[in-house]
Amino acid sequence: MLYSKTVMDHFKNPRNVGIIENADGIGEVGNPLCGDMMTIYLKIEDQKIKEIKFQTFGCGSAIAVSSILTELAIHKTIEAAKKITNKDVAKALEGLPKNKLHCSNLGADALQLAIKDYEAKKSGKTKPEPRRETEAHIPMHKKEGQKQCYCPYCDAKLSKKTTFCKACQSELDQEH
Amino acid sequence: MLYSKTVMDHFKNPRNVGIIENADGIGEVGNPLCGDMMTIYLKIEDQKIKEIKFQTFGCGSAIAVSSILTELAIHKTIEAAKKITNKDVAKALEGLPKNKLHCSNLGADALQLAIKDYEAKKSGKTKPEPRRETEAHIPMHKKEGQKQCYCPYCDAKLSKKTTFCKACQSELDQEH
Amino acid sequence: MRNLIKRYRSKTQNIMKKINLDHISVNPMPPKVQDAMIKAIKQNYGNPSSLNAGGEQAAEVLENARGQVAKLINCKNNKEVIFTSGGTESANHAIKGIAFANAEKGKHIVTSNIEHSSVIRSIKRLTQLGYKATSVSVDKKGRVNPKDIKKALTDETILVSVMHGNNEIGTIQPIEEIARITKEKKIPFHSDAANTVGVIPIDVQKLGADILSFASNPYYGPTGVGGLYIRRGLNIWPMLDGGIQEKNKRAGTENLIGIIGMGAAAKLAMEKMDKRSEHLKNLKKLLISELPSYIDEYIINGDPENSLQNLISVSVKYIEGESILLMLEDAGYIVSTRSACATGSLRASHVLLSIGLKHEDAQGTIVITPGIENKKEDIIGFLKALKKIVTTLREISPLYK
Amino acid sequence: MRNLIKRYRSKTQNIMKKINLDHISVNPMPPKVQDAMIKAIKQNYGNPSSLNAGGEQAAEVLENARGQVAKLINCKNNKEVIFTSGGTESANHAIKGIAFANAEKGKHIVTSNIEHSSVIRSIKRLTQLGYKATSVSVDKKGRVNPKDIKKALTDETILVSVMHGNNEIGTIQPIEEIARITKEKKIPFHSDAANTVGVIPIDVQKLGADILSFASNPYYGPTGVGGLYIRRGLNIWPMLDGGIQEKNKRAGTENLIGIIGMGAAAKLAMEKMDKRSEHLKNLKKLLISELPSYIDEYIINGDPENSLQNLISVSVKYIEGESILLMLEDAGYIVSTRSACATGSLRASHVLLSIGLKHEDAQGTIVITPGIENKKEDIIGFLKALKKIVTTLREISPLYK
Ligand SMILES: Cc1ncc(COP(=O)(O)O)c(C=O)c1O
Ligand SMILES: Cc1ncc(COP(=O)(O)O)c(C=O)c1O
Ligand code: FES
Ligand code: FES
Repeated sequence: MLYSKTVMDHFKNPRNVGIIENADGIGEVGNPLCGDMMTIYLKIEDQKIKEIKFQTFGCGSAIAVSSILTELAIHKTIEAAKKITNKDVAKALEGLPKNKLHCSNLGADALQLAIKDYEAKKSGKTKPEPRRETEAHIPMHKKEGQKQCYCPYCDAKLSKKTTFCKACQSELDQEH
Repeated sequence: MLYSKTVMDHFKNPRNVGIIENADGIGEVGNPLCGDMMTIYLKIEDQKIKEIKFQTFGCGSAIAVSSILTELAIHKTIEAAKKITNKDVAKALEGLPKNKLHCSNLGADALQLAIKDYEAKKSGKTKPEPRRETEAHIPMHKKEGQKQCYCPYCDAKLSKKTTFCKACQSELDQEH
Repeated sequence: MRNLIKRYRSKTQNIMKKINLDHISVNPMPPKVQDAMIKAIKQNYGNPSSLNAGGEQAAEVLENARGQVAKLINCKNNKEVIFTSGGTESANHAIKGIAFANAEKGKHIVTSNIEHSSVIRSIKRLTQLGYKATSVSVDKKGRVNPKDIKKALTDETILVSVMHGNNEIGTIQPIEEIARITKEKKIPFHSDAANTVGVIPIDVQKLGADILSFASNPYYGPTGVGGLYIRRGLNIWPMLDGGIQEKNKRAGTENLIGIIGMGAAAKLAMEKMDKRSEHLKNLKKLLISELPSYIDEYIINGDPENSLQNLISVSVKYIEGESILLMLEDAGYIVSTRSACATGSLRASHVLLSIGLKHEDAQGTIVITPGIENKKEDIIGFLKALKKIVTTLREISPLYK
Repeated sequence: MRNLIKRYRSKTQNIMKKINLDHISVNPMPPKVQDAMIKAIKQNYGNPSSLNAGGEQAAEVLENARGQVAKLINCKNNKEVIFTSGGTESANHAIKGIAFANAEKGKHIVTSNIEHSSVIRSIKRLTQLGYKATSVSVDKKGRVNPKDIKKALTDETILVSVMHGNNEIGTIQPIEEIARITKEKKIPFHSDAANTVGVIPIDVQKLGADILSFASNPYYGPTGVGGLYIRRGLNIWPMLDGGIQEKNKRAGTENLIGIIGMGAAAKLAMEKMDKRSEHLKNLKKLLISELPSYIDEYIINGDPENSLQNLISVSVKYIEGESILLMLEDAGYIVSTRSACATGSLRASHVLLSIGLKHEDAQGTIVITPGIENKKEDIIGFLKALKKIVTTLREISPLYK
């Protein structure tokens, strides 16, 4: 799989790597299957993201996603940062390979969790559970409005409820 | 399939081609499956083959078999000619490809039939029926003493009674 | 066996000097195809599935070849084309893949009497696994009547397989009409197009078959490489399970060198199709119109209207094909024969019997397949040689006069 | 997908200058193999099945290649070797062919947890057709215990399939001991020897498996060509039905150019096996002995005693394989990884999980497969690059300290 120049740039020279001690918000996501783990640390001032850092265990794309995410988020207001989606991340990276798109969800999810953590802390609530299963793994064939599902691996027609493609023998319970 | 020099010589310059008018013995054999047809004409004098001619519709090997057969038989006594087998024919031709060995049976059979025809005529009996099914087509796996049969096409183990190789899907009722 | 027998053909005999009129057995690769393959060999490409730069480059040339092949059949979506190890694998894959994938719906297959052995024996194989098959007959020209296909369909039918251009008599089948029927009944339709893809213009949209099997050699690519057009969404299992190559439809590290050759040949075939066609049509016309001046008592098999331009099947009465073939080779001309004697099995050709040929006539059948490098002189020279040989062999034959 | 993304790698970047330590993905063909194939291309051989002189010549080179391959596995009867389109076809053919042919006897298959996907998915495919499979586990070194195979056998067992050399961790299985068991029980035994044939000395008599699948590329032949050793009399169906090529065991016009390459590579592998082995063993020893001087906290996977000499699997803790691989490539070194992230499926390697690796550790696995052209400097250079990269990535990792 091939990455864009931007992905490679952020992968090789990741911005904002590290930990913020006494962070105002921490978001931690992980996918037990592929093994990605990402932690986002926030420092908030005046409802704005003053500082953001990350630590990532994962593929080149996951690292690049983390890095660009921090650049997208920094200096934004909380409200603006809440609107950052996986699509924004992927777009900022000039695209991601299809089977790597979920790495962008990971980044967006981690950021949103960190913001929630900040808001929870502020309002005295308990910190949200780290999420181990991200939206990346909601089967795509559950998409609304889609009439006919095709196997993402081999293009065979699928019934909506199946979790196994009998043609190419792929499990469909994840990432498709 | 490749023929020996001798086969090609006899195929290209067949000896004793033709018909003997008022022959003393005529032997005609044919195989309805591969379509070979061979007719042997004999002129007998003093219990010896004075003249022998053939006509053949068939492959290169069938023509060469006919030709060499006439050379093997000519001038022989009836008793000696009766002993000419398919093996003698194949040997005289310096070998035949495995799937062409049955063409040599054809020649030997035609000669024997012609001799029988001569003997029958002499003793006033009716002429034997032309044979349409030659010994070539007795399945080889019926050979005595052979413990395990293998498919002649694909080497799979066969039970003795089968007429179909389930492995390579070949019919075994003929020429094997 | 070959080693056991003293060779008739001396090693010094130059086989290159023979006139090849047997292109159906193998087409020689033109320089452009050779060069593409030689370049590929020297390049030592990476593995298209690898994540590194060498793999990327390999994937690129692989996809380039796929595009060239897709174009040849006017397929707009390159993903609908996969590479295989030849026409045989393609046909096996199509037939068995559809049969297995649709077993729940039924186990009945409809085919024709004149298919290639890769189709016949794939279907025969399935009958060993509980499938049933109906084989429709053809007319004297070797054409399937689409109405017969329609009649043969049952509620259990899960596959129709009818070839495009026949390899023994050249007859081209009414695929479009059959496709109209199968589409209406929603039954997958496979056509073995090994003899037409790259040879005559093909448009998979117009043709209408759901799955098309083909090979690279018929259009002057390497042997042992083929392709399958699989319409998107077709319910089919792979033949080869394993890695995720070919979009999960055909596992195994790719024969990249062969595929590059197939792609180059496809490109060339696109460019030259009209010119090649015209040339071959002329040679065929010449042969057929001149034949009566050289021999008598023969049959030209197939359909004069719907026929491959590069194949002429002639049954010469009273003599046998292998003999003709051997004598022709001796005279410097290579053809092939459909005589039973020449095959291992000694059975008469099912195609020739299907079009109603008598057994003896089937035995005398030679198949002449001129190629793009043949000239008019080759045809005339062939006819002259044939004339002599027919006379000689008829003299030996008990069937003649 | 590849086309949609702007390429990071500039076209001018010379990929040849990179040090290739990923020979498991594809081995480059040495000049002698290349030359044999180029010669074959220029020759435009006939069809080995044709009755003419061109066909005879083609059949001769085909049989010559078969002899070369048979010799490589010390098979005395060339007819026991057939050519296929690669390791995947060979494994599919072996497994499905035996399963179908012996269905009347039973439908149970015994295999191991660490097989290649071509074996796993062939067996999985059969389970869709009513077959049952038992997969035995391996020890921490990745070895199958023959006793476990014995225990798994039932009266219904019609096939045992255990690979020879593993492609992820290099462990070599006790095939001879397993063969003793299957022979006693008269159960056909298939071994996927794609990584060992041509790489280490193989004697099919001694090894004892009834059917052996292999490919040409692992011993520096072309990709997309493979072979099957089928012991005489083994009850097996072909995969590809059709013509009578390969002694009726594998239909389809032969990929003669590829086969000639495979033969040439086999000849070369025979001649050079000792030299190659020694060289690769030295490189492996160097890498393993030097590794601790460069990085810490890693696991070397596999069995130190029974292992492929050309494969080293290292799991680097706290970091992920694809990242390592990308950075290594940037530093000029090509390796492969078994991290889930790098594969389409995002599943952790079944082999690494089978030997008891934790998920995070499996994620950090790189597979280093030196080739005959690598030098000691390549290994040292790789280690230096690795050291830097491990430090960088661990800095980013939330798992490290
Ligand atoms: C009609 C037809 N189908 C299939 C094939 C098989 O192709 P291949 O020999 O490339 O496997 C052929 C080859 O002669 C053919 O003529
Ligand atoms: C153990 C094993 N078996 C089978 C194969 C499949 O071989 P091919 O890719 O040639 O089809 C491979 C290839 O990587 C392998 O390593
Ligand atoms: S005459 Fe038919 S095979 Fe010899
Ligand atoms: S981090 Fe696992 S695929 Fe991206």
